Amino acid sequence: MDHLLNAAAPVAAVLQAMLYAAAAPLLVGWIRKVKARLQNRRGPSVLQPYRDLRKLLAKEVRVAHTASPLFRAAPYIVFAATWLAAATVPLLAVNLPTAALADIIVLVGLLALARFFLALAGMDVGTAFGGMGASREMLVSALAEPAMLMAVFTLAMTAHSTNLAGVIDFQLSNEFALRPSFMFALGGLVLVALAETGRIPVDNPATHLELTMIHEAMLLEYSGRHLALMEWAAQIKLLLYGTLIANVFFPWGIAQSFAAGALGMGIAAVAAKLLLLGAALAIGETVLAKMRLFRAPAFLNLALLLALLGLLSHVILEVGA
Amino acid sequence: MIMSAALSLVLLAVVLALASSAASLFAARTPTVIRLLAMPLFCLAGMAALAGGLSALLNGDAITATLPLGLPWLPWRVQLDALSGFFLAIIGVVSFAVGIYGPAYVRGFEKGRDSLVALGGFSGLFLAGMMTVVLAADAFLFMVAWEVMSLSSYFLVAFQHDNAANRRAAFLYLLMAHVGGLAILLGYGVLASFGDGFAFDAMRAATLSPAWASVAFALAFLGFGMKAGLVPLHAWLPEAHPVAPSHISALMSGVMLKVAVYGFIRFVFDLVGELQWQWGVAVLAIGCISALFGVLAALMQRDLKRLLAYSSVENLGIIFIGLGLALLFLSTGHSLPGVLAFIAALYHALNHALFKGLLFLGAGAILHSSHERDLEQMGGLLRRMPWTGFLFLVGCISIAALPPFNGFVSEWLTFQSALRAWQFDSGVLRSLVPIASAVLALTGALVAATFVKVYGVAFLGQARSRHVRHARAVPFGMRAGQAVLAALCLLMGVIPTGVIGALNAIPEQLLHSGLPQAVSHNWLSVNLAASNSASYSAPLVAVLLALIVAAVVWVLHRGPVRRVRRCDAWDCGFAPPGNRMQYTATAFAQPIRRVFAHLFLVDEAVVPRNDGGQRYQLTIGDRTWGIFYLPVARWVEAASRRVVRLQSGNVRLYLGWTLLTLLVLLWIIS
Amino acid sequence: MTALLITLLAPVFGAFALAVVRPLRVAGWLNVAVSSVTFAATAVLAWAVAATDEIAGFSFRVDAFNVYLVVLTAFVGLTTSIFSRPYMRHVCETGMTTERGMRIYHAMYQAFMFTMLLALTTDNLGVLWVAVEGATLATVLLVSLYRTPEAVEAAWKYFVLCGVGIALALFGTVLTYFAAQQVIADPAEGLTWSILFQQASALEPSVMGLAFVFLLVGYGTKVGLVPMHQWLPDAHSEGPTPMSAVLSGLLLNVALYAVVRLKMLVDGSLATTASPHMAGQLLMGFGLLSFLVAGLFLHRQRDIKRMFSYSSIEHMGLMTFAFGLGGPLATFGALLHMLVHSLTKSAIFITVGHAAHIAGTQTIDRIRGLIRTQPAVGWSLLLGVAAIAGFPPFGVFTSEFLLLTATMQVQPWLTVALLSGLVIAFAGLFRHLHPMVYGPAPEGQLPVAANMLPVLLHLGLVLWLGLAIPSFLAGWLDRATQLITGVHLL
Amino acid sequence: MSLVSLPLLQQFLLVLAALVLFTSFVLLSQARLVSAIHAFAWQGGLVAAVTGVVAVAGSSGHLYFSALLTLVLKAALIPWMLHRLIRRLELERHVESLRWPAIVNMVAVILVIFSYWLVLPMVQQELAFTRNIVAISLAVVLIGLWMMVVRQQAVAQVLGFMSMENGLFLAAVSATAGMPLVVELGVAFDVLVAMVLFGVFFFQIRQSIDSLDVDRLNRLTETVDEEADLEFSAAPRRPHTVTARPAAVEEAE
Repeated sequence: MDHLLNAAAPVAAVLQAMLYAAAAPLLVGWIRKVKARLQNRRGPSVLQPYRDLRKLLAKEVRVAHTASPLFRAAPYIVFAATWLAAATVPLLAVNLPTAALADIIVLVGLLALARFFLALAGMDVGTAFGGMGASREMLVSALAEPAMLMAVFTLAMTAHSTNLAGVIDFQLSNEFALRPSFMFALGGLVLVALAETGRIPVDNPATHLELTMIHEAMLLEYSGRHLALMEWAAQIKLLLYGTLIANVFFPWGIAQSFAAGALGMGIAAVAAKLLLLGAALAIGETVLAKMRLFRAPAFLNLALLLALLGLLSHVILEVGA
Repeated sequence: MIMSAALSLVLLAVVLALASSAASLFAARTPTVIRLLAMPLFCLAGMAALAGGLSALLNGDAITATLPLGLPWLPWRVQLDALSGFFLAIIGVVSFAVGIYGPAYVRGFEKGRDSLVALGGFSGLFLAGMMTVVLAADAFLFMVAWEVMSLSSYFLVAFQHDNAANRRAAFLYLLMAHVGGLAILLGYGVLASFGDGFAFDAMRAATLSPAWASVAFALAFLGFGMKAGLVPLHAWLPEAHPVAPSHISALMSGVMLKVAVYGFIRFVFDLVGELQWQWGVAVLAIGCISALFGVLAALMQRDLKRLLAYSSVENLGIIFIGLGLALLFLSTGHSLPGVLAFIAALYHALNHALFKGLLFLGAGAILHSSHERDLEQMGGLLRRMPWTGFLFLVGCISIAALPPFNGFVSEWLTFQSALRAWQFDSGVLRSLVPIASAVLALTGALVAATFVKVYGVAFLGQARSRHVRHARAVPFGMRAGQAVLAALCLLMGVIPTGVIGALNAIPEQLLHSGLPQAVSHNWLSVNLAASNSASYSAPLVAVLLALIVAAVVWVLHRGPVRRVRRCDAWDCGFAPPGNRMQYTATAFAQPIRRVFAHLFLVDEAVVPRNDGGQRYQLTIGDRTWGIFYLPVARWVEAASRRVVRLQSGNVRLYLGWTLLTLLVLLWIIS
Repeated sequence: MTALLITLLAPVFGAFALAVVRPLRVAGWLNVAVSSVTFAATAVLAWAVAATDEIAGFSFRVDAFNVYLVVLTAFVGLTTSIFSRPYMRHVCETGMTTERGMRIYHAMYQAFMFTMLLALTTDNLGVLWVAVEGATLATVLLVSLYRTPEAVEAAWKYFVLCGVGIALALFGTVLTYFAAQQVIADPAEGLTWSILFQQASALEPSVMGLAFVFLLVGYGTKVGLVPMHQWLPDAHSEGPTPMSAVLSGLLLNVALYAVVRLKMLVDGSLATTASPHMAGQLLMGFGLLSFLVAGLFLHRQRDIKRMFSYSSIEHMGLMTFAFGLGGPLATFGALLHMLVHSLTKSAIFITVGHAAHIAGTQTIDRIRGLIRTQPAVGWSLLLGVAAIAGFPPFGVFTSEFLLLTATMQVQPWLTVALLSGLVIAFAGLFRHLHPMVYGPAPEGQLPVAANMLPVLLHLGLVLWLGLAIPSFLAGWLDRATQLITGVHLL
Repeated sequence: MSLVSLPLLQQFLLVLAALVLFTSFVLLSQARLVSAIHAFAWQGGLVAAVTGVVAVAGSSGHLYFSALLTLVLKAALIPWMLHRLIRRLELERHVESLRWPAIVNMVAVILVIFSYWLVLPMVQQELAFTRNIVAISLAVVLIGLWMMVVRQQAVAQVLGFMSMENGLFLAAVSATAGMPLVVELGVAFDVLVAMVLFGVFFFQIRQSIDSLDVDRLNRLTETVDEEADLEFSAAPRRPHTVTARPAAVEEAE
């Protein structure tokens, strides 16, 4: 087992990373499909995002005169940071060497790195919309980050570990218990995820209506492979959050060894969870409407409140847990 | 043996600094002496301090010596242990970089009317003072060095004194420094009156009653907090730091504040003795307030150097959050997390010295080449001064606590120690500490926003004024000075294990308990306790990031099209954007300003401009003035207005006073 | 002994000589020469005292307590005479005073020095009184030297207030003599301090208490203790600047010296009564009051010389407080403070004289941009004020450090008052100082011929004392401490 | 000690002391300068007489000398100088009426009582009979000071000062049978010089404010009240100006 682990672990880690990159567009496609159905449209194929990416990669890149080198470097950095962050979230199996690479605080840090360059790229060309998008993105993230960390700390303080693998291990090894703290933390994390991945009601991924966009406003000036990388990174981020919610709160089914069967089981489990989540998100996006920017703080304060409640209920109700 | 060599190195550094200030006395006749002699000496002093401090930090125990100066029964004692060695290293590295940066920068003043003698002389004195504070082993020498540091930095703040605002800033600074100094003096007085004498050893030996210990702690917290610019004692900082010459601002923000931190650590963790958890709560609360208030205030600024100064307030807040956590854990007997928080605070002190120094040097470079401090006038500097732009970006990433740079490591450590809160017995602390960490998280995100604003407005986009459009790259020396710090920012971020291992010597010497070897011996990644509980492998993260970027670039550039065509910006099809259409710094901060408006005295107005257009006027006021400072000033004014009635001018009344005094005294004694 | 005689006779000779010497240039140099002779003599005297613990005889007595004050007096006298030579010439050229006025000035300058040295060296309380009164008489004409209405008014107030005060001091002396007669056979020795000091415990407490009140109010008026201080700013601001320098630097010290000598007697006599520390408590009260009130006065000054005279009041209050506090640490600090304060303050007044010449006025609002016009003057003023405000590495910091920590040990709660006083005074000084030294200079403002040597000497000495106290001085101060408190510090 | 038990000489002494006290009351309330000077001369003479009597009683040598000194200085020389001065200042006709004479005198009486109360412990020691006179002399000193407070005429103030000196002489004589000779001489010399200087100042004051009313010497005072600017109180608020931009104010509806 040991030598197998040593041999198989890096392979599994790389494989999982590749899987992230590969599966990200699929999740987006699935969500769009469900949405279209809910809106009584047939909608594009589930594979449409792949086609878009290929088309963009093949197109010529146009860069504004006023753009600086940073504008062209940013997409690569954003993509790399997001991907690396995703690679540290157990998708199929726990105990991957990537666990030692980074814990959840580092994960947040990497996402912040990506966001930092995204915002800078938005401001680079010097258009009004770019700056607007960057400013709003930073507002949303500033309010989302504490909520996210509070939710995560609730888990960490329960599991005495900030390492995702550690948290999941803790969940699996202890027998199942109904934890109010986890309930609150889950709620908070979901809201944060909606905000961070630019979904309705905070942002609308489909809009190009100037004054309401956040994420898209920063990508306005991009084209070709740069745009492709940015979009791809966004899709990976969505998948990342989905996996986070799915595997950390409902870890059952995830592979604890690198036996082929276990891994296959893991794939099936996570796929099922993600499909459910995606459908839920689609439903939410159809019933909800985007809110004004200055209602977003209230939304995120709710997230923070939930996370805080989770923490306090852990301290008060589950002492010694 | 080696330690005594270290001590002599450090003393040599002090002497060199004094020599540099002495050398610049000749600048009155030959201005070039600053550039050619004083600054190099300054640089050498930094180097010596760095070397001595590092060797003291790396090989353990403390060595003391006695100088032939001071009071007859209280000669000046110096002591070099791991703690002072570490802070000497901080002082040394920043002043080394400043020494490289300086010559080219002061050249700009050679034509000016401000006396270079003052600049060079007091710079050297300033450096010597800071190093002596860190070395002092008795209260008297400590206070002398402390006040020398304050006084010389005051003269540097007042350097360009033609501007009334600078004069007021200098006055405010000196006044508050004086108050702080006196508070510290009293704190030592308390310790000295319990132990016999002013030597630190005697104070360590003393045993205080908890009440008096708390008094001493309060005085020290007041004094050092005032120097460290903790809210609400920060009022002088955003006034004084920006108006000094930029390389001095770098020293003040990067190093002098650390000297205050050193003093606090020395006083509280070393001298007072028994720690009390209430102190921890106080420090933690003040730290949180400072961090949050500082970053919000920074976000609202449009003057680059003011913004950096406020961000210093925020960073000192983070350091004190770490110290507060350390106090909490240590006083409740949890040594491991306590040491962890302590090390986190030290680490952040180092990091802040590096990136804040770097950023101030960058601001100085902008000032040097475009004579502009106002963000609203900048823009597009990245293409005009690419090196400075690149190095400044490094600084921004580091200060925004993004991996794989150094700022992230210290924040990560702080979080980790805060997450040990489940070890507390009291549920109150268990729930308070995570809230502090939430504040820390919010702060981190806001810092990122702040520096996106700074970098995006200053270096990206297009120039917003003519003189910025004609900015040129700065001379090599200035770039080199920044490059040193930038390189260190990356280094400190990539090899955290080594740094932590070195820092571990300090708590082992000071608190007699260190981190278990598990933390430091694994070169690849920082693991606390078990490997799967919390881990961060900085080198791997850095390498992987680089690899992925390289791979993606490689893949994509083998694709069908690799041409890039330049065109006008699209901007949703509007007319090609002009530089007036860009988002300004004020506009960028507007959403967050709306959310946190009630913390400040914000007044916005759209006033008509004389050329018919309209002008959006915004004033950000600091509430602490109205709450803490003005009442005192008014009270003094009123009191003095009453008192001067004594001097009525009528000699008969004067005689009446004499008679009255006489009669009253006679009455009293019989 | 001969050194002592020369010390006392040189100024007398100088006074008579300068009263008749007409040409101004000669008078100026002669003044310097006489002062330097005096200083040399005091140096020899100090050497002798350093060798033998003390010199006594002919009802003179030079011990550790007053020897350093003697040297200080002669030194400040010398440096001030060096400063006053070109300064008074400038004054005379501007026609503010006449050639006759100049003769009075020089003669009275030496007469003043004589009274100071006599008051310090004598062992007889009666002679001490005569000398201090003589100091008033010698300086009062100088205060009104310029004959402006303000000057005359200031002189009148100075004369009347100090005359009254000193008269009360005489009454106290009479009472002391009365008390002495009960214990000392020979009436001729009834006022000899050293003998009284040996017999102190036998002196009748009730009488001595009464006497001390009169002496305190009397000499306290000279020290400038609130509320008898009103003469001080007037006299300082209206007299010629060298006069202000020696008044602040010397006269106040001597008066305080007298108070302390008498306190030693009273303490001895009251030691066995119900309130043994009565004298000390009175001193603390007066000192603290003067300290705080003067600090508040600083905030509302319009005349630069008045401002610094209030700062003198403040520091005298601090020393009085410290002497009242008692204890070796505080006493040592106070003795040191007497030294550094008079050095620094006379240096400041000398600089202020130049500043007033540059601006052509003493009004603070019209003195601007000194550093730009004449950096030497501006920086000296800035550094001098920094020194007087108690910033290291200047010696004032050392003494204030000792005073504060001593207070912390004896009366912790009074330190709060001391701190607030220090801060208030500091703010008061610097808020006026800043616009004067910094900022752009008004156009047409030209540098003046200034001899900064005295200032450099004084500040240099203060700096030296801040960095290290020479062993012989430390020895003297320590023996003086032992004399006053009965306890060695070292 | 009962009065009758005293020898006649000492009873005479007490009478003289009482007269000294009376003269200082006269001085206090005397409106005309010339007669005030006469009263002062009488006081000096009485003090000299007291000194002489004590000398006879105690038969101590140098007291005779100091009695003579007092007589010459206080009874003759100083009054004469004052006369010359006011003649040259044309003040012979000058009349200065007190504001509230009754109150002033009452205060003086209270001062007398107060000083007696102070001196009691000394007196009770039953040492020499002259002790009681100390109370008188202290009263004279205080009344002299009080006179300087209430009289706003420079010459009158000098008279008060001089009568304080008289009180001091009286105290010296009565309490301690005279100070050492050198001190006596020094004091006398100082008083003389002081008188000369006072003379000089009369003319200087007259020259500067052409009057001798000390209440008009009120140039030097701090109470002139103009708003001192609080340099350190001005809160740092930079006006912070950018041109209004749609994007910035957009969402703020």
